[in-house]
Amino acid sequence: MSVTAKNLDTNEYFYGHKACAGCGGSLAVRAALKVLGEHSVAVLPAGCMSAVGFNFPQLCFANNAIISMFAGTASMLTGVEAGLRRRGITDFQAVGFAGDGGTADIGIQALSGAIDRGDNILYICYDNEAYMNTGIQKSGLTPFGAKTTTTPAGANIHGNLRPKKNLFEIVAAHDIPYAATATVGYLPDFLNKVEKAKNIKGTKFIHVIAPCPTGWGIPVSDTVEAAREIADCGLWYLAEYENGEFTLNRDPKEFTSVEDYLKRQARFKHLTDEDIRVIIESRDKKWAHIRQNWKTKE
Amino acid sequence: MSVTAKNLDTNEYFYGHKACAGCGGSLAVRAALKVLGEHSVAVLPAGCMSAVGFNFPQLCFANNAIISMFAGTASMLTGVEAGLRRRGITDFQAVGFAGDGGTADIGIQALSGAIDRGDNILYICYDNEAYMNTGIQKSGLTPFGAKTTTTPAGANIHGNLRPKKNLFEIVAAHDIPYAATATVGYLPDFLNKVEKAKNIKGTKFIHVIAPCPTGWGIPVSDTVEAAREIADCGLWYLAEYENGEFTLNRDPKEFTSVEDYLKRQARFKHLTDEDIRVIIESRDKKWAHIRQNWKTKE
Amino acid sequence: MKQYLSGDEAFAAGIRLARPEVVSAYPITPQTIVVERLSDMVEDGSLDAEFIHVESEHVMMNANRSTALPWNIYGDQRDSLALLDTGWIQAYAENAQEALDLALMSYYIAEKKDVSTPFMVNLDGFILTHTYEEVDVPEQADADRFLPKYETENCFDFEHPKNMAFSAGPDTNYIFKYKEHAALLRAVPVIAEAEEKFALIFGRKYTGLIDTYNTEDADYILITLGTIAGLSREIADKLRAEGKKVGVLRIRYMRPFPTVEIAEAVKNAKAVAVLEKDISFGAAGTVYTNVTSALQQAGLNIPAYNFIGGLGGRNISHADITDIFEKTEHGTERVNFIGIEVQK
Amino acid sequence: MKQYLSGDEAFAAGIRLARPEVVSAYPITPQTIVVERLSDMVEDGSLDAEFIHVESEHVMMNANRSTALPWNIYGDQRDSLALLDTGWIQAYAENAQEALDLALMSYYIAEKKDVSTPFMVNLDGFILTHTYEEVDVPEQADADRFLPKYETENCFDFEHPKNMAFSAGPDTNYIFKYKEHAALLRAVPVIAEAEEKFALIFGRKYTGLIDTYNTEDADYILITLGTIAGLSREIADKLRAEGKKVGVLRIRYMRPFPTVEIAEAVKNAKAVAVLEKDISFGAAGTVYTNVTSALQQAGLNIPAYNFIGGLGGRNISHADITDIFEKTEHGTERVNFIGIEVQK
Amino acid sequence: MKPYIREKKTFGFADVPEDTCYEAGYLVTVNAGWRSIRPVINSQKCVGCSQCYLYCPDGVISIQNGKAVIDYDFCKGCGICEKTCKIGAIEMEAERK
Amino acid sequence: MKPYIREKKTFGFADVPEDTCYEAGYLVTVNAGWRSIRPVINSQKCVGCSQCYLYCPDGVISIQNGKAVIDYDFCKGCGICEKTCKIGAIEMEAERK
Amino acid sequence: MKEILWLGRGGQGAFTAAKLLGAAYAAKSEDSYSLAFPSFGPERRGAPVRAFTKLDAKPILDRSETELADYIVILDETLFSTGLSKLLKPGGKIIVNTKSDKPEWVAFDGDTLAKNLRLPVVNTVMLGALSGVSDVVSVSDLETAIDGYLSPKIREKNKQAVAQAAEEVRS
Amino acid sequence: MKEILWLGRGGQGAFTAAKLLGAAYAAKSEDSYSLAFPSFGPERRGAPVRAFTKLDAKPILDRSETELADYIVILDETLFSTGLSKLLKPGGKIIVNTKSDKPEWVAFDGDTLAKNLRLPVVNTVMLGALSGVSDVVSVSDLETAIDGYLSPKIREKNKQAVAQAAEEVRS
Ligand SMILES: Cc1ncc(C[n+]2csc(CCOP(=O)(O)OP(=O)(O)O)c2C)c(N)n1
Ligand SMILES: Cc1ncc(C[n+]2csc(CCOP(=O)(O)OP(=O)(O)O)c2C)c(N)n1
Ligand code: SF4
Ligand code: SF4
Ligand code: SF4
Ligand code: SF4
Ligand code: SF4
Ligand code: SF4
Ligand SMILES: [Mg+2]
Ligand SMILES: [Mg+2]
Repeated sequence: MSVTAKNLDTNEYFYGHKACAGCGGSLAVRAALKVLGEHSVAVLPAGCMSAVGFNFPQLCFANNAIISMFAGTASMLTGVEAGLRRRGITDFQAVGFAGDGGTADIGIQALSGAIDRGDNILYICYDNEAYMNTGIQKSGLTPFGAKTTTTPAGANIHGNLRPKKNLFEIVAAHDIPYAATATVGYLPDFLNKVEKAKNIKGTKFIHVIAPCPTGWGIPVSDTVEAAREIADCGLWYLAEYENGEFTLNRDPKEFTSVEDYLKRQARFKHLTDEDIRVIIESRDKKWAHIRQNWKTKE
Repeated sequence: MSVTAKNLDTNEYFYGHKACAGCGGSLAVRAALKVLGEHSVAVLPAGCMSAVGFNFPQLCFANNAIISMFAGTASMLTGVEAGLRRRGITDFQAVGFAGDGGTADIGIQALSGAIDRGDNILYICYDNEAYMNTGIQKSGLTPFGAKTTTTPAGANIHGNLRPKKNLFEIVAAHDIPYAATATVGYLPDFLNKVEKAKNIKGTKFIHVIAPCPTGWGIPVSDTVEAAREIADCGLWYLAEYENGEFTLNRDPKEFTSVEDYLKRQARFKHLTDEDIRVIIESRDKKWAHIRQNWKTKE
Repeated sequence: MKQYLSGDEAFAAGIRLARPEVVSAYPITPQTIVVERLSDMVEDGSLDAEFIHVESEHVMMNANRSTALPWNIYGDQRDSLALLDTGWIQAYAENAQEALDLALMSYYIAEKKDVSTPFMVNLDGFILTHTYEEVDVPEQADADRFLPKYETENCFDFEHPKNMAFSAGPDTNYIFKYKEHAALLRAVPVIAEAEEKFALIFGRKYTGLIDTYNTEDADYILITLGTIAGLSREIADKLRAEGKKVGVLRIRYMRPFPTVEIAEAVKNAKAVAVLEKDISFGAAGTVYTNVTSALQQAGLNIPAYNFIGGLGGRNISHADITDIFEKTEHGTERVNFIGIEVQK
Repeated sequence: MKQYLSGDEAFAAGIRLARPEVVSAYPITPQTIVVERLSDMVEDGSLDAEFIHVESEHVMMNANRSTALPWNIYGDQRDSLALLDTGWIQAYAENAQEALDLALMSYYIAEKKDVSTPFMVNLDGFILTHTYEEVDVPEQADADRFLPKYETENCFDFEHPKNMAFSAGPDTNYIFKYKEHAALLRAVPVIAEAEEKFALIFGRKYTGLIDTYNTEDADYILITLGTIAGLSREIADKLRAEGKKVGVLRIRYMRPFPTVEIAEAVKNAKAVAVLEKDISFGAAGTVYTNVTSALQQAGLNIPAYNFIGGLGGRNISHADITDIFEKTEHGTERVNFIGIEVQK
Repeated sequence: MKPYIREKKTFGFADVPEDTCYEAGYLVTVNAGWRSIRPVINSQKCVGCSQCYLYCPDGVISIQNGKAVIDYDFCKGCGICEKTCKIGAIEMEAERK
Repeated sequence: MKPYIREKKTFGFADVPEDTCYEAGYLVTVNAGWRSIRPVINSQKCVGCSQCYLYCPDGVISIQNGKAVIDYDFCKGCGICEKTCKIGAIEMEAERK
Repeated sequence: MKEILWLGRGGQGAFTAAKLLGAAYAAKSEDSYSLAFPSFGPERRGAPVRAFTKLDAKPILDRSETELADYIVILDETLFSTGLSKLLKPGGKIIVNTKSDKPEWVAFDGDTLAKNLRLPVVNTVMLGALSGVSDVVSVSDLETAIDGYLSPKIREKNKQAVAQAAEEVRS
Repeated sequence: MKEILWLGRGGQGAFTAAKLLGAAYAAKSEDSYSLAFPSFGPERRGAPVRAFTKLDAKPILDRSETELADYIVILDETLFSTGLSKLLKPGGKIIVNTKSDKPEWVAFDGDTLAKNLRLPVVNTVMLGALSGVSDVVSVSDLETAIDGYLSPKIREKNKQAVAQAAEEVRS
């Protein structure tokens, strides 16, 4: 049975936190925990979600939860899983919630090691496309063109000059049992992927787009919309990797306007028509590759 | 013009080192430097090659060379490249020589970061399939079944239980400008890949099999043979990734015996027929995938 | 030119004036702003340098000007004091002006051939890094006059290739280590030289490894480091006004350590207090350990009390400092945690 | 049972007796052998534990017995001494037997509810880790009698879920830090308690934070730690035979630091020497700094000299130690590098 | 069950645990002060479709008796719920003292 | 150019550099003592095909006047060259004092 | 020493106001010193935040948070609470952005002025109001600070905001 | 104290011989102590290596490398050099695995015996030779040590090697 708003656990496991109003990351964490429930142990490295949720004595997780070293989300998950299993406990899921920086940059080694070991853990990367907790610096998942405080936009540098890292495919190349992409704009899709992952033994990875109104420069009420638009305009894709195969979950006939998506975010305000052309081209190249090589869900 | 034994630089750049007699890793480093020449800066992390080549006052590199932190080969390369470029020097190649442990485990994060930045560096992983410098411990590139000091073979544990990490494909998934596999058993192939990499701007990666007689349990005179056999029996493949495409360089009509390959190495002595069957199966699965998805060089 | 800057920004301004060639940056609060300002400068062209976005912290070794000076800025002083043994010069700034000036001077000192030792400038987290005040920012031309062009032979060279960062066995290793130690000690005269030249060009005078305030005739001397020295002097003034002979000694450099200088400055005191934002668990504060060791070496067995405060960014108040002077006069435990009395 | 083991192997044997539940291992010379032996034990079933092959070093926190005891083994002592401030209990073994015994006792001490502090056992690299000698390996039944079952509330719990490793602001942070410090200090009586129980069950007696040898009436006392203490005692015996009143004090624990114990033991000496394989560049050896601080706190201004030796694995010879006693009697520089005379 | 506001709000020496390990879901402050606008549910219109509940980042909406209900102690006033409610059953109003 | 044996072999206080930076390719010891067997080239047979030169891990073979020549100071006697020489121009002999 | 406490929500620019005030005061003469700093906490955008400005004729050595303020400036009426008066020195004033007059505060309708000037936030408006209510800083010093520290595009509007607010509040 | 210096090539088992000797001696009685350790260097398999055994009737506190040995045992003739005599105590002996007699050494043809016993290395053979030449350890103590520390499969052969070598060398 698939997970819906109606049959979801009504308990809240991430509550009273100090995230910005409208924070997409907190929505991702909250939603995933409603699927994983009280028998999950959450591991959070340095980043916004641990910063806003763990300020003693304001402790915002209702389930077991712990902060890990910034680089060590996956290795902490390994340790938690092994430790509890040794104590005879088996009906639980160790789940990590790490940001894009904590996953694609400083945490990728530990993640790679955990997949290599085949540890039975679920790793969720909430991607707000920059180091937000320290004030919006470029990460490996910051998209081309985005302005951050370390990729300023001006006469000499034009925002971030590097493309977003292919994290999903890098993880898949490890031949992981299950990997998926998602966005908080389409929560039922995300929730069902979390549910699916929960039931698979071995290492599981979900990469979920989670807009940050503060870092993206959008109104706090627009988080969910932006999270939908990024998939609708083709700058993100919903996919899974399982049994050695990629599946595209959603193949839009037509994309909505990339320009519209970009221009309503302050971080992209400076982009020229030429920049946008480059972005559209690389989107089209990506989708050509996807459509040629990946299965499409009927 | 392709590189051959005849037109190779006759200088030696890695000489007088204290590697074991017949060390495949030292052959890889020596050979690559004969292509890259005196205008290269070599960066070596902790591992056998730095341990045997840099014992003051016995300094065995004829070119500029430096030891990096174990985890930081790629970031040191980035620094070397940026630093020299700032000093107005451009006709050089910063080249890293890191072991399998230093690459697939502890160094993968820095490597991933360098590819992400697109730094103009060449990273060569000499793969002897274990942490050799510390005395043969399992790494992410230790193949299934191999006995190491941390994956003992006995009644309870049967050597290494995990498959070899797909390092080449993980690197390729970063959409790196150039990546290749090679073996010191077929040096002309390796040398020409180094030559090709040298002429490409951006991040380049070569994964070269370099048998370790000490760790593999073979006579010191058999290094080159073992390095040929691993490719001949299909447990290794010679391939390239360029412009977003994989190319298989060598598609043997028939494989030589996997069993023969394994059984002459002490690290595989304990394998049962069943183990060997599993290994052959996974080889065949891999090759099926390769033949279906990769181009084959005519 | 006067500017209204935070400690981080002042420090970044100092870095710019030193014209580093490669800037490599990984964000961590509360020093992130330094990195951000430097990337702004690279973007707007006011700093001509390579900007490298690293994916994690690294010890980077580049053969150029950026070598000498990674920086370090923390909320309390536990992190930097835990690094005392690593062979870095360690300076502690009291305010944004000093942060900027140390940034500039650190290049002079660290790059001096005799010294060639990495330099760490420490700014108290938030109360210095994030607090704005007026700072005199030197002109680039003056900075260039102050800072000689960096020359080193310890770099890659295609005419005369080098092997670097090699290992050395027991037969020579201890000589390398001794030379590292000796180079750090040689920083002492170089610091004096840098400060003299700095005063000549910029008019601001610094006082070497320590900075004393009314210590000459003081019976009770408070030894501390970083921003809290300011408030300490204010309280000391008040107590002087009440007839108490008290003084303040601010440690500016923890390495090379002012072993002789401190002993000389406090030799006539009746008791000293060491106030620090640090604790070496299971012993005492590290500054206290170093200071008392210096006193022992000088044969001074006057009572010395340790006050641990400001951990985790906790405020140290007027009353706290007054209390420290009080306790130092009348005697107390060896190691005291400010704000924790009950369980003694 | 007597076995011929190296320090690493003896230590691994001690770990096995403590029945850890998770072993996580990353190789680094010279401790690799510990990891290898433990994997052999897991393989052959003599150790029932999870063996995790990590891809890099991590600070791992598992909610079970493996928590308390990562280990640390180095060629000289610079690395461990640089970690003095990190809140770990630090013990230094003199020989393989003590390495094994400390492995076992460390679980007792670290897991004691009052203490709950990680424990680091330090073995001198190679000359202890790789040197074979006869060791008495306890029976498992005796080890079980010695070591209580580990109980803790600080673990995940699905009935009463926990949040762990959270952050704490200025208002409570310093209390956490104070409690960490206090827990380390509480290790002192627990160490005594562990040693008493150990002696009862295994017959081997240990002496707490320090181990003194002929110090009672000694004029000159050599203070040191680790394996070199053995040779020092041998030389001390020789000098005693020649009529010199000398003694040796071996520091067994650097944290909690024996501030009082050391001062008490040397209070009647005319001078002391501190011999260590460590240098805090730009100051002195860290053990020396800690020891002299302890003397200062006790009001002892007897001369104390620092001897730095064994850096990078260099040998410390008979002659070196004889020379140290000689120099301590007649006076020398405060900080001396063994084997480097010229450039003083 | 979810994290909830506790009685004990300030932590003195004795209250602070020995280790960084404490009861999950212990709250001492609300987030009501964050709002300058507040969402108001029009119960007449609300059909209990749960969309606002699903997408609220702070999880402060629940469906009670078929209608959406907001926990104003923790609502931050982001307005996502308003945009999510397709039938316009939520309106944002200025927060006033 | 390649690393070569230097005159100065022991390094006293003054010889040790201030930093870990030194002349590249500075050698003070040979590896001849490693051999218990040694490769011997049969110049009659050798056709100078360079295969042994290519595959020697220690790089101690060079082709001089069309024939392979071995630097016995650094040859470790691994025997790879013998196996590489397709025409059997290299033989391994026992190393004797 | 004069101490000003600023209350706003993250994003409303309270700290920028604190900084501009500090910069304006410090630039006045050789003998004017100031510090400006925010309160530090984990809360994010939207949360109530505080900022501080300290002004004095001699270097300010006490960097700790203000315990008793001369002025409390509140950028958003909903942040007012009666307990605030405990943070006020005798004779100190609370200046609130509000349309409603109350005995506890000096009311100033910053929202309306900001709206008229098309300013997205009220920080400089309330800074002007402070200048008008108090003698801590003059409008012209504030204008110089705005020239120095705000980006060219928004300088004029903000200078206007300061000037108009100072005048309005006095009338 | 008796000190034995072992010379071999990496892979020839010099250190194993050193260890077996140490273990055999230490097990003798309560009052027999020993240390065994290799020399530590970066060289790899094939390189000349040294190992040390120290034997005494009281605990051995000096862990440093032997400077003057009672016996030097050389597993491979090519490793002999005349300079070695400087490392020998007066009256000390050098025992060499060789077919050729020379005045500088006690010759023992370990290779042939090892070959006969189908042993891949000569370490235990030379250990037996040492036992035969000296009085540092008895054959039966060595046999006990072999039982304790070599794997069952190779015990018998190595015990034979020790015994035969001891006998041969004496004859
Ligand atoms: C080892 C280490 N380096 C740097 C930091 C500083 N730091 C804390 S959070 C953070 C950014 C996290 O970014 P991301 O993972 O994308 O999460 P987000 O803050 O965006 O939620 C950084 C750099 C740290 N805590 N630890
Ligand atoms: C940070 C760090 N951790 C561990 C080590 C210990 N270490 C040195 S070399 C090495 C093994 C290297 O293995 P690999 O990269 O495969 O190279 P190889 O030795 O096989 O040539 C290890 C674990 C180290 N030097 N630094
Ligand atoms: S800064 Fe962004 S990611 Fe962080 S709490 Fe605010 S909205 Fe969420
Ligand atoms: S152990 Fe292996 S990799 Fe290392 S030097 Fe010897 S042969 Fe080469
Ligand atoms: S989205 Fe609208 S209709 Fe649906 S439950 Fe919420 S308020 Fe009611
Ligand atoms: S305004 Fe935001 S926080 Fe409040 S109920 Fe709506 S979605 Fe939730
Ligand atoms: S391989 Fe044989 S034939 Fe060819 S060069 Fe070498 S020795 Fe001569
Ligand atoms: S034996 Fe080995 S080292 Fe010597 S020449 Fe032949 S290949 Fe080279
Ligand atoms: Mg992020
Ligand atoms: Mg390896």
